[in-house]
Amino acid sequence: MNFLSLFVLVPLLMMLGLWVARNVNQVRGVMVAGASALLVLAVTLAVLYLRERAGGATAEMLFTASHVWYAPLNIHYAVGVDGISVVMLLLSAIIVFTGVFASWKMQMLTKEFFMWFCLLSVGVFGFFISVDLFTMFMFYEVALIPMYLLIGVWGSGRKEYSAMKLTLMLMGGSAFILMGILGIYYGAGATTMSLTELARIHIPVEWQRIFFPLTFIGFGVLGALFPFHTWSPDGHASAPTAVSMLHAGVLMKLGGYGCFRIAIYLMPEAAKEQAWIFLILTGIGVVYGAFSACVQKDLKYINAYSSVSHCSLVLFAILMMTQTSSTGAVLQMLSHGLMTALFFAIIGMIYGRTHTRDIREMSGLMQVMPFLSVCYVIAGLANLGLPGFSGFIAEMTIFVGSFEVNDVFHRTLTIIATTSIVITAVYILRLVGKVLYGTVGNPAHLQLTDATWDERLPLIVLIVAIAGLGLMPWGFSHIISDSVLPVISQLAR
Amino acid sequence: MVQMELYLIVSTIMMFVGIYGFFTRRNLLAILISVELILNSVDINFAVFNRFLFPGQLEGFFFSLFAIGISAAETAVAIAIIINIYRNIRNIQVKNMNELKG
Amino acid sequence: MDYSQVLLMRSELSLLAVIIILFVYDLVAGERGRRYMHPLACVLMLAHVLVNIVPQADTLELFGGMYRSVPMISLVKTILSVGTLVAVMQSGEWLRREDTRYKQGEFYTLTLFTLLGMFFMVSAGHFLMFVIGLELASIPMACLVAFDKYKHHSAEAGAKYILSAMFSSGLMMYGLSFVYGTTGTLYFDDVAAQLTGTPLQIMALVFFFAGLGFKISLVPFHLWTADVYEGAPTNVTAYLSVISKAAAAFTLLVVLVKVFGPMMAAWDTMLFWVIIASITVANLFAIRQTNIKRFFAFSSISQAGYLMLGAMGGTPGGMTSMVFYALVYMIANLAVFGVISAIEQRTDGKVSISDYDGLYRTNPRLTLVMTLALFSLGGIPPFAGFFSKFFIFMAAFGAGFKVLVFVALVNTIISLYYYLLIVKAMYINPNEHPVEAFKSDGWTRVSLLACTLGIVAVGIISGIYDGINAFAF
Amino acid sequence: MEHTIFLLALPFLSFLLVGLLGTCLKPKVAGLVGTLSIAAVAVLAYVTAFLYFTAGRGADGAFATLMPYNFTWLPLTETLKIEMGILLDPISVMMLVVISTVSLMVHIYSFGYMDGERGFQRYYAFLSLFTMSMLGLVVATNIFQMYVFWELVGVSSYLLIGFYYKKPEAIAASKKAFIVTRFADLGFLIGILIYGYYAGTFTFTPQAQVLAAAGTMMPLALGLMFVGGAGKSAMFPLHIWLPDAMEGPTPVSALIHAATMVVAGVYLVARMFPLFIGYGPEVLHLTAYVGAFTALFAAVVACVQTDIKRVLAFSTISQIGFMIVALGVCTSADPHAGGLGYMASMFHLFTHAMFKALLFLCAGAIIHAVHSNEMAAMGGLRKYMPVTHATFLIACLAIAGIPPFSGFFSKDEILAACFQFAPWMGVLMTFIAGLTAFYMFRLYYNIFWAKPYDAAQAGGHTPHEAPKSMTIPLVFLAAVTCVAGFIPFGHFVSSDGQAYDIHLSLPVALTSVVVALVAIGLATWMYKGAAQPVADRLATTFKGLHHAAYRRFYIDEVYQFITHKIIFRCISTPIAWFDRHVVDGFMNSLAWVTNAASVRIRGLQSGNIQTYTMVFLGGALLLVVILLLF
Repeated sequence: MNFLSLFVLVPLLMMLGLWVARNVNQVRGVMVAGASALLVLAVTLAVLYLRERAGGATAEMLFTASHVWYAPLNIHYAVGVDGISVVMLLLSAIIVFTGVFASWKMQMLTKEFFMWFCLLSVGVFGFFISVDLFTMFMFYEVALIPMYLLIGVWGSGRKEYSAMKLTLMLMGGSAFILMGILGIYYGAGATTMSLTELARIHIPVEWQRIFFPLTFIGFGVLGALFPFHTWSPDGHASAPTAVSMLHAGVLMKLGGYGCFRIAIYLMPEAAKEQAWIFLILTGIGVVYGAFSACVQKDLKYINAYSSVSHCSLVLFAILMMTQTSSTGAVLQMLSHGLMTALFFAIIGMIYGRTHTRDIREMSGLMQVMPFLSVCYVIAGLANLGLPGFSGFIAEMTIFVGSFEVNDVFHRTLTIIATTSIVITAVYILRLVGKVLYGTVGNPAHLQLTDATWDERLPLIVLIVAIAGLGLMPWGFSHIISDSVLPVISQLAR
Repeated sequence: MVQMELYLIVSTIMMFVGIYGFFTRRNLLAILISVELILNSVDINFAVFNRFLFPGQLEGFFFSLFAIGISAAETAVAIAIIINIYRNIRNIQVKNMNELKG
Repeated sequence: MDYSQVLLMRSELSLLAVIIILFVYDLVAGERGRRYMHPLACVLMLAHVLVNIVPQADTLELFGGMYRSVPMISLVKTILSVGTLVAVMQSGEWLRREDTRYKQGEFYTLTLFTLLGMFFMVSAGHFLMFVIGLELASIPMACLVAFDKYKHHSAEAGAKYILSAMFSSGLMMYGLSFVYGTTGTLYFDDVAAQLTGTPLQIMALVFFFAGLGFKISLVPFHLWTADVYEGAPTNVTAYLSVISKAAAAFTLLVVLVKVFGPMMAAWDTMLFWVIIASITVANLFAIRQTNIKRFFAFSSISQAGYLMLGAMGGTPGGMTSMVFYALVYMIANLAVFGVISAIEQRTDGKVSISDYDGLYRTNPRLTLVMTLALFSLGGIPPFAGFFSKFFIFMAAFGAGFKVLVFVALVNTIISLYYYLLIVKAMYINPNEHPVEAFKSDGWTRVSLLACTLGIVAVGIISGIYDGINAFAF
Repeated sequence: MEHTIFLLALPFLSFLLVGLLGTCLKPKVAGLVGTLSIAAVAVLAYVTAFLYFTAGRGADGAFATLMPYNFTWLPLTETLKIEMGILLDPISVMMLVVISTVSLMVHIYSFGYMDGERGFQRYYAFLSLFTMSMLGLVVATNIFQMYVFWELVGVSSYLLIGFYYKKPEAIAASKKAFIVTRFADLGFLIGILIYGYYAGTFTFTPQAQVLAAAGTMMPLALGLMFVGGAGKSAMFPLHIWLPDAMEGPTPVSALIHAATMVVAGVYLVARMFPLFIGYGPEVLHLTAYVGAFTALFAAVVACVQTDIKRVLAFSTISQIGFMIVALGVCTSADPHAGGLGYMASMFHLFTHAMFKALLFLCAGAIIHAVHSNEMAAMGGLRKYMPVTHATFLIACLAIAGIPPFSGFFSKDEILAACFQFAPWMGVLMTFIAGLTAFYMFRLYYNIFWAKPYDAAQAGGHTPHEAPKSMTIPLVFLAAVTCVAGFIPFGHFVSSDGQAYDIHLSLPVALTSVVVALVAIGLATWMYKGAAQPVADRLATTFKGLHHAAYRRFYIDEVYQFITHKIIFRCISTPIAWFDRHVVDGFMNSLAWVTNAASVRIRGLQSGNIQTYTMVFLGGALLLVVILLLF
């Protein structure tokens, strides 16, 4: 048993632990223990990975293990990680860890909430450790379905509608993905489901032309590809805090990861042919999401549209297909994951106090909850790409990488995409100005209290992570760009 | 010697008379009778094919025999159920048999 | 011809033994003895399953080819027996009721006779055998559907079932008469050698297909399904929706491949349209249902459409996937109907979807079973349904039916939608008076536990699929 | 020079310490931590300057360019990488001195000015952050590092302008400042992207042949970079944020919006000067025109403003215009032949930083005393605030260009450079210099002379001299202003690195002094008395012009229109609507269609067994037809 499987086993054990837990404290105990274990595991993995690489390991995937699962169908339970998965696992572990604390005060059906939460984690971790198409797809879907109940039962607002919409749209996406996976499998001669092996097989270009768009759109739905992003605002707005965090923070990254790892890696010829279509869509998405965010009135909607913009940037960068832009895409996934989780955590905490997310009904929160407000400002600044935070390095890597493509079309799109950093500033500052600054508009808000320790902890962890990535990006950039290389060289074949 | 086609015409007519009856009768028993017509046309078909086309064997005849038996069994069960319906609602009109729908 | 050959029909014989024992026990046992009828039936069925748990490894051909058995067929019989065992286990509570207690013996014998009919049907090597098996499976089924004889719905459903069944078998036999007329034989192997695809044979194929399509309830031969499922006693519905369907589907596959193999292009086209129609129409109907049994009727029609994907192209992989799909579907659907039946018995016949509102608050475990079963039906990993759906899509895709797979996949979204409606009802919808907390009897609980284990494990443990695959032909 | 790392590390640590501990620290302690760290930085900066300039010139006659630190911060492509490091050359060392000096003065001054304010700790944390960023900006080893710190100074400016976060004006001003400069930075960023691609490096010294191959892209890149510089340095039409930025605490205005951050654009152009001269002289001249127009525009507006900080703000804009013009009129890298402007610009930057900081700090002291920014609330303050009065006057004389104060020397060099470039430019700039003298003395008289102070109007409050912590910086800066002009600046900084002797060009100097004196005289005549009949009459005669100038020529309204009407109403709102109703509506309509279809077809399941069998047979026959036909 490869130790990567622990990433899946730990959440499963957590579910078991929850099953036998008798009261809220035991539930919390299980969750904290498990989430910490995952965090430690992820850090250990990162360290081991770096050591292996430093020791000269050149294989594309490290720590690989493969067990035959469905022999007649060439399905294996195959795991392995490269730099991209390592950072994604790290991200997921951080978000799961912070998510646990963000839902510390969960009142209703605590145990069940965390059980579904753990199932979600199983899917997320499983997806990132898998290198077999089937296993990946399975974990992908495992990650999607708990969302329905998590939003539907524990959400707020139009939760049933949002939950259903989110689930169905994402499942629609996964139907496309399944189509794409089958296309890849049969197009490559129906001999293997392993990513690395498939990459060595040339899938006929006519097949690619059909199945590349299917796969890309399929993953794109989760990656907030315009115009398939509309689940995101409603879904995120209705979801409970920890779920928004995990969903926007990690799950949306599954989309970008899949686009990169499956769609482009395995079908490079079609990717090159059709990239322009999706580049236009993502280019629109980047600006469109940002503009939409400018006039939203609900804190979560603002962040959701902001996520649309940022996640579109991920796909945009992937489609630019240079090593630098792809590195930037992964950095952006990492960075957006952390930032948006931070945002959702804070919004959840504010909402828990004010019971409203309408920015017109709040003002001057800086006075009553300085800690949360300062965190919000930090998150906002990180979001608008301030140097010193992760957003900056990700965006800059993307822009520089995108600018490497020397033709008018790509250049124009790149410049259009860069404008998003200004629009981002507009909506972030508008929000900060309206909600946090000024005098307290609602007298009832004067009675509110600032964050408690269980709320401070996740925020601090996330901010440290964001700042750490933003201040010391070179290590991450190296890990990622080395791992991006196989895909890029695939494109050159 | 009567031509095989004539038998087939008869059986086909029986078949479609049965179908027509099934579609138009209002009474469950009448419908049952129509089904019997359908089944009997099948029997004729088998017998005729056997007799005219494959005179050396008995497969068709046997099939007819079994089919007759089966249709008898079916009719018996059907009548039992119809009687049950009659006991429940004192009526065996098809129009009263549409409580389950949608 | 040697009568010792009869002894080789292991599963049929053991089933017959069970039937006879139960029949005799029913005759001799008095009022008090009937109390042990249900345990006895369960134990005997279990014994039957255990006897047949290892599929017969050799190929049999008895009675001059009328009856034949290959390991796959033996395996299918075992699967059907297991399903029947579960269905029987779940029906204990219902049968102990005042109005059914005195005739529970009939239930067992009738049920098991239909099973026997299905055994003959799947083992048939000759159309006569096939027809007899089919009718043996249908006629007692009508009695079962009309089992609640003081309920008009039950009787109405029974009448609809038997009349539809007669019509469809009439049409089917009419088709078979053309097969006979054009080929001069009814032996599967000989027919296959003679088929040339003349218009008459195409008509025969369609009529034959319609007859089995009726049993599988494929659109447009499905209209009886919802009414009968709604009207029949829940346990019978469970049995009807899984065992009868699985047996018919498997038989259809075998006959299409073995007998109508030369006309593959024709039946692929036919299946193509029928599958699309089944999945789509059933999904559309299911969305608006308010009665949970009716709802699952449409769900089962849609599932039947997916099931038939495995027949596309008639590949061995397709057969494996189909059997696997049937197995998984059977487990999930039995779990669903187990829950429905348990609730119906405890609440005096609540079968409306809105009765399930807020069920989670009072009966979390039952809800969990239902949820897992629904997820499995909807094809959500890590539950078995995901695997079976994936494999069946894979098989159909591999056979070259990409568009069909795509349509089916798009439809999975709709099906997920209505499955989630039930989940939503149970978890989210508020309810002033939810079903009160209760504990079902041991047999039901064991059966539900078994189903849950099956839902969780059948996909993850690849051995089951591999085992089926080893026998595919 | 390894110690230079502390120039950045100390303020950063102080920021972290004060920022993280926040209110756990006593206000005084927080202030002390910040001030001491900046004092250390200042000492370090002087030591650095001393060591650097005494180390002697290299073989080529220029001071060596040192890079004590430079490491790869973020590798991008094979050739491009963002490095972080410290670059020491004459202008960066000069900037170190300027920034650390002004910053230290502001830190000290703020002890008095911000005394008792809520958020004292936050204030010092932000000041430290700003100082760190600004120092990082000037020592940047490559354009991208510059951009990084460029953004950081932007954000510290944002935070400090919005320091009084309960004041709606402050919030709006901070937002405006950030967004406008951010918009400009977009140009900067795109410029960097183009530069990076075509120069193959982000450093300031790309290979000449690579650049030559870039063709027209290099002027484009430089022009876009200037857009960024123009935003930061408040060049027309991106100047609108700076007057509003005065909502921040006055010491902040002195530090950020007068002395240091706003000259970052000038510094950027100076830093890229060799490239401008080499590959885009026409872009450089374009900057000169922009600078000249801005200088004129701002000077005119400054003449009619009544808020003293606004006057100073427009004065700052105007003076930065001077610096930009000085750079822009350069035609070669040789100070003796058309390259004088470079040195002049840097010199003016240096002197302006000192006297403008002084002006702002004085204004702070005044505001501290009268609790108002409006000239109307002042007048006759010279009796109450002698130190402030004296220092303010020195600064006014300096900015007006009266010898021997520092402004005279630097402005004179600029004018000389302008005359070298084109006579009309020289005339124009001389005229603006006169305007400067005029509005500065208008300000001076209105504050310290004019009507006697009316204590009753201010609620019985008598103004008094500021505390020591505030006056000491004033005196120090005034002293610097008095002597800075005699620094042989050309020996340290010049366009080709060679030592350059500043020699006054007599006609130019004379003209400018005369013009300044006339302007001062005019101002004295108009504004010295309690009643100002001339000024009032002028205001009524040229009502339209006066009003337009007072409203800053409606540029803000144009921006309002663009942001609110166009961006929010015409772009964002329709997009949001489109998203909800068209894109999302499409997805919802899919669901709606499915549902509607479901409702429609329900009737097919009629419950009638005969219908069922009809469908059954019909379906079968249809299949037969399909199979037979296809």
